[in-house]
Amino acid sequence: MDFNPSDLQRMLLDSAERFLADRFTLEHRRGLRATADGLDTEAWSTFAELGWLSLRVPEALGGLGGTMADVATLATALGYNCVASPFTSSVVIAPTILTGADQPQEALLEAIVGGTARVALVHDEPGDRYAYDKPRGTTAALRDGAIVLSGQKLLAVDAPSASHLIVTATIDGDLALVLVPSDGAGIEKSPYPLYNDQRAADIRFDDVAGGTLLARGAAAQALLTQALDLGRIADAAQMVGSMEADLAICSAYLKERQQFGQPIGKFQALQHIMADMFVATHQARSILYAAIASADADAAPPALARMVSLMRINLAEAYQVVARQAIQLHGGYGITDEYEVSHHYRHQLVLEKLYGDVDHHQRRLAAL
Amino acid sequence: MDFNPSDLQRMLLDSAERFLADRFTLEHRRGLRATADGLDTEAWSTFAELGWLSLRVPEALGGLGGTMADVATLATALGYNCVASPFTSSVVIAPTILTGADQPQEALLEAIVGGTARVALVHDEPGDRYAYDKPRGTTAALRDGAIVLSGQKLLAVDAPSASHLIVTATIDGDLALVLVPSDGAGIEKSPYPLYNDQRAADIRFDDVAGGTLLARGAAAQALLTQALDLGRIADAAQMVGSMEADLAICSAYLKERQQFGQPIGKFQALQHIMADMFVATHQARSILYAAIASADADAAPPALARMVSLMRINLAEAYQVVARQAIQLHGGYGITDEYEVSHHYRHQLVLEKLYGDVDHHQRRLAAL
Amino acid sequence: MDFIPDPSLDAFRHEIREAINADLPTDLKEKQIAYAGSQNEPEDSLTWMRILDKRGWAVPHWPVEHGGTGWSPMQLYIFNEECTNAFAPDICWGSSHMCGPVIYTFGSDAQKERFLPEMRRGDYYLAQGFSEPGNGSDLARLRTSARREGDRYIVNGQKIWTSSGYFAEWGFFLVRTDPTVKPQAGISFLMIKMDTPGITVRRIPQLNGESDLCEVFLDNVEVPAGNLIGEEGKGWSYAKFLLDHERTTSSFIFFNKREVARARAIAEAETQDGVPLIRNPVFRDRLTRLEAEATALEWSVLRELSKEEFKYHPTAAASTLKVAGSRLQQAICELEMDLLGARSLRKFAYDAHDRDAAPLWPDYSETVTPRALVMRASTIYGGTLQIQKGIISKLAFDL
Amino acid sequence: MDFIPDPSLDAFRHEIREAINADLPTDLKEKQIAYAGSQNEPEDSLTWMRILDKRGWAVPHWPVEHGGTGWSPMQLYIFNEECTNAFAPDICWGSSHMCGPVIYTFGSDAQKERFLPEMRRGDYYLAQGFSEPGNGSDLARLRTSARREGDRYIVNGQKIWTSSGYFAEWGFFLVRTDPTVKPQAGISFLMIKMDTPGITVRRIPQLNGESDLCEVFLDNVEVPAGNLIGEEGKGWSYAKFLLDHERTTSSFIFFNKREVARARAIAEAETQDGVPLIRNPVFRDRLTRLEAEATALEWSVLRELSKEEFKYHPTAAASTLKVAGSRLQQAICELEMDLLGARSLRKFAYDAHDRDAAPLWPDYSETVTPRALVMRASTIYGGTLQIQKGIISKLAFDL
Repeated sequence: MDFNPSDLQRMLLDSAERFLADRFTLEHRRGLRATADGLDTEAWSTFAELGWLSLRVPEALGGLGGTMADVATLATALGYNCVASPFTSSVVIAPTILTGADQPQEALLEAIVGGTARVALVHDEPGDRYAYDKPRGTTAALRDGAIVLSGQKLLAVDAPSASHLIVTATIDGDLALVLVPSDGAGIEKSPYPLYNDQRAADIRFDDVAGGTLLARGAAAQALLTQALDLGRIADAAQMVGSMEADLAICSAYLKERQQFGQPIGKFQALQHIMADMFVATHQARSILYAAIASADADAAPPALARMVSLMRINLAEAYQVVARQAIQLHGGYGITDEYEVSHHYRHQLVLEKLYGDVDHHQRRLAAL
Repeated sequence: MDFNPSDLQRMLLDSAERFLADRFTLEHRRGLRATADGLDTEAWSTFAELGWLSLRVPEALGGLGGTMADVATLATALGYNCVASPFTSSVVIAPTILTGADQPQEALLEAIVGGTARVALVHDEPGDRYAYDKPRGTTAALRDGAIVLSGQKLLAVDAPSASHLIVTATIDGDLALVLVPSDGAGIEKSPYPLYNDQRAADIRFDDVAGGTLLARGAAAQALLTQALDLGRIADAAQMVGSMEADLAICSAYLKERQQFGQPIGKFQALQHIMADMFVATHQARSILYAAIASADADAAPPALARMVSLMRINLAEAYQVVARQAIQLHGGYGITDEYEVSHHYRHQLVLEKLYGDVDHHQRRLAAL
Repeated sequence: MDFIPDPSLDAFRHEIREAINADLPTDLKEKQIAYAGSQNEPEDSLTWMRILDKRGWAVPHWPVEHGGTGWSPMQLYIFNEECTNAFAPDICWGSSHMCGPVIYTFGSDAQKERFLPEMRRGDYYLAQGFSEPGNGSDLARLRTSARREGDRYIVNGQKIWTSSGYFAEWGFFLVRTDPTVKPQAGISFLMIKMDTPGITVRRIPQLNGESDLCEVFLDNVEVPAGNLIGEEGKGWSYAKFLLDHERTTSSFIFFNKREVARARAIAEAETQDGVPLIRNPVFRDRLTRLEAEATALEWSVLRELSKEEFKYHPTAAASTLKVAGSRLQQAICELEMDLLGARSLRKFAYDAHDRDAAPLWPDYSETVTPRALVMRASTIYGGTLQIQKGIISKLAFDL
Repeated sequence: MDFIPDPSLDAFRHEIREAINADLPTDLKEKQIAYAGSQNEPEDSLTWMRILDKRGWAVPHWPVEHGGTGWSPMQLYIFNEECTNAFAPDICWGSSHMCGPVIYTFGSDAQKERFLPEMRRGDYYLAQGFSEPGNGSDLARLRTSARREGDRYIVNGQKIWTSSGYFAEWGFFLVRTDPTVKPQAGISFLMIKMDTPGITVRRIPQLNGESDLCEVFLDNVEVPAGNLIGEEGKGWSYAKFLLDHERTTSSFIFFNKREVARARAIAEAETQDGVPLIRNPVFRDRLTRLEAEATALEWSVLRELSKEEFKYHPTAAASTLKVAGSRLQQAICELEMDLLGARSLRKFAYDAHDRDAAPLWPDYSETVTPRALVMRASTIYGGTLQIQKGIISKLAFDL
């Protein structure tokens, strides 16, 4: 075992730390709220140039064929800089599905790698609560040999800036994964921001034609589960990075901020809060490694599922200690929009609740 | 509303504080471990002389007819002095049942008041987990007009020093409450101490004759529930008293104990632990009052049940903060048998788990 | 001990409830429901004070001679609970609970006459100017200066966390009038009109979209010397008087009870595979623990109101209410977010009138998270959790 | 990063497991199962060391020239895990992990020759004499004095928390040899035979019935000067060397993994209305959280063993393992007690051979609570939780 970065990882980390810290300042991120789809288009092109978008595309299809350890290295840097982006959707979830589809979607993968396409997963429906193995109300019907999609979707993360959508639907009682361009006729998106300024949309499909059936039945379910589990790891890595940023920000603040005639970091009660945050963050990174190890060893799906769910349960507790106390340590400034800690808090809050909360992962573990 | 002690309560408190602190020293309590049944017989006679044993016996039957507020006043003092005794059994649970029986048991109540009789409730059976409304495996059969008891009981608290037992049993499919002398033929007791040195016993009944049917069916169930709820309040009051003792013991210790050149009470981290203990204890006393109010207002059984269960849930959390941290604040001394805090910890641990744990009370609340 | 409440209070409660039902305008109520206690628009506070004033109830806790009702602590408790349960707006706390009491206790007759009726009637909003950047919990380091020049003070400095500062007509400020004496002794309590030249107000964007808290910059602001309340140099003791004045408010008991009931309603409305989450034992248990804690808190408040003989310093009890109440506020919000799961993540426009209709989303999804986010502040303002624990360990245990 | 374990370790693990299975006497194993990790009788430790020594495995982590195996950190990890999982007794920690390393690092050749083989072979038990009444976490206040008189030291003082002090043949003591220099500089490391006249040992009764910890009273105890290890006045740095020597032990990772599995087994065995408690979502969720925490802890240990580049001071990581490991130990025990409910309350005789047969009671009801009670100490010994947090905030953040 080797816990130190490989050459590729060191390269990823170096480029990420330089580029992200320079570009994604607090002001820049707040500025992105005014954009239509929340995307920093220019930065996304840089992501492409730096090779980040090709990480999970197999070498045979023109990608880097990187490991989840590679992905996590980068995702940690994104989290550290509190960058809310379609990274997990387009770099992890979509490539997993598009590569594993009955017909691998080479052209689209190439476009993702080039930064010209972004793909969002469109799964949730009204009444759902993390329903990843329940039949879909959205239907995919075959009409004249073509797929026609109809139904109401909710909370499709990263859909507003996506060029393509992977839609879960029911086809003849089976689960189907259907790929459609996001601007097709009959698609009505209602976009909105999440609390970390990532974007999502409710989407209505009215007889939407032109879809591609990527997989169906058990294969589709397996592919969806795998993509989600890898996505959960990428999000967890972002959470860990964000928690580590909280440690750096808070320890600096405690030294700088004076109260009662001394830096507040001299107060033992606050020192012990920092220690609790450190322990939680350290343990969080450790269990992230456990999940990465499971993914990169191509563990059997139930073993991967178990490790991912354990990780998410642990992280959900850890971020509460870290992100909440980070605000507390900042006093009134912590709840303003003008200090980093409230941004990290909201970012972690979102990452914790996407693709399954603690209750979901507990239920999943019980059913394994 | 008046939260201050009445004259009777002030009298109870004064006599209790004087007598208990003098007699129930740590050494005395440790000495009682060597006795056969754990009972301080002499002290129990004093309890009788001070009128404590008559608190819940109605005035018409020769008792004081006191309120649960009166009981709690005394129970708090018992807890403060870490006195593990058959108080709750003989002063609260048994009088409730004996008074409410189809035929009130006046002679036995008189003997309880006089300190010559003690009565234990014998309910649990193998396989039970707080099964207070499930059919009993122990049977009560009518043979020649007399009740005959048979069955195996477990964990009958206070039974070793009891003169009489109130046994729950099934009679023709109904719940029965049967009173038997504890030394009757066919009764085999296996006594043992609990961790607070209170005694309990597993008891086997083999065709035990001579029992008195106190109540059966719905009336028996209602009486059992009421007796348990009042007993839970008495035990909760003991817990609160014990927690308050922890506050006093620990705050004194923090001033006395030196480390790194100053009293350890100067360390902010320990001050904040004491503050957490204070908040938990204060809130615990408050919710104890809520339950007492419900009991003394003769609230409908479900309303009383709800308040008692909420109280027990709150106390189970509170004692964890208080009793565990009391040990932590004492360092190594905290885990010896020679310092008070480990005794209070064990006492609270026992009181928390008798007559229903958090899981039981959560289930009960959900079913109300 | 006698825990049976005075039965006459039932009739009182009924009277209050009927009156509020009759008086509270529907639009105000609906706005409060939409904000679910996370926001209170200051103009609504004034509107509601004006309405209450017609019954003489705008400042019921004030002395009768200044427009109070003479109600007992339990009657005040019931009144406040009924207002909260009816989703009435808050009243202007700066006038009713802070500046008002200081003026009727320490002000001159002229000041009483000048300010108290206007405050009571809700003529304008009062902003608090106590905190400064960099001295959150440490008033002794207060730096805003007021230099006496003839019949005026010249005020320079900066205040922060001033609620509704952008809206207030008057502010009450702690200022340093004497830099030469020991820090606590040189502070004075000054009324300043917010439109005085030299005052700039900046609204601070908060993490939940709200921006009610403000920074107030004072640049050579000229204030008539007659605006000094009480004695020069006594501002510190007036501020302490304020903190000791109200012992139970910081429990937020009414909001806590209302919110815990809302959490139960959400748990009944939200489903998993068609089963309400209230039947999920894990969520149910969390909720029940909070209901138990709210019950304990309520009885802690009743103990305080009923003047229980208390063997510790009373301020230790007040800080206990603050610690328990603020933690409970946070825990309830956290549960509500967790019940909503991913649907708690959507950021709706903060202002109710800017929100788009979202028919696929329940109303509470618009309000749960803004409230939860801003409630991180409940363990910060009015003395952080850490400050409260310090007070408790000092006053209860002399540590 | 490469998280795939070296596949050759599988064969190593297999070899170890087979050997332990073959060597571990059934009675020792059963006693360990009966105590469930809450107790370890010192004679069993010696027995087990003697058995291991036949394979050369008694002190595998020692340098090869003193009888170590030369195994890699991962091999040592596997060896220790297999011993724990087989319910082997602990070895004598005082010799293997404390006194031994000090002697082979700082001792003279004569001392190495004299002590190391005996320790390795388990010839006797070694007791630790560091703590004193009143200076739990503050070794600088150490008061036990050793006055040099000719070729002897005269030792006076009192030690506490000496594990198995009543049984040990030798003890290694920190004593003050020079009261005139600054506190840390006057401390020396002295070997003392426990049967030397003037030594009295008192066993301290603990809250769970155990009494392995002792007080050691030293009254004019004459110790040959040759028993000084290393240099006079360097005892403090040797003690620090010990604390820094072992970074992962305090995680108790093997016990934590074994115990969390036992908690699951109890949750499967205990029932409510015939349904195993593992299907009660509230208990199940608590258990799963602990399984997750144990997984995190295991990988934290692996990070430490694999020499991860760590941007913080390594002792901050060691303290993190201690904080997380000790909390986990407590949380698992608490869950086990809660699973048992009221049946956790029965006090069985502490010594396994004194226990009455209790056919109505499952075996684990005899062991859960004694372990839970004594585990309150896991956040106390070896530097309290508060001390660990202080270390972390200082070394990780320079606070």
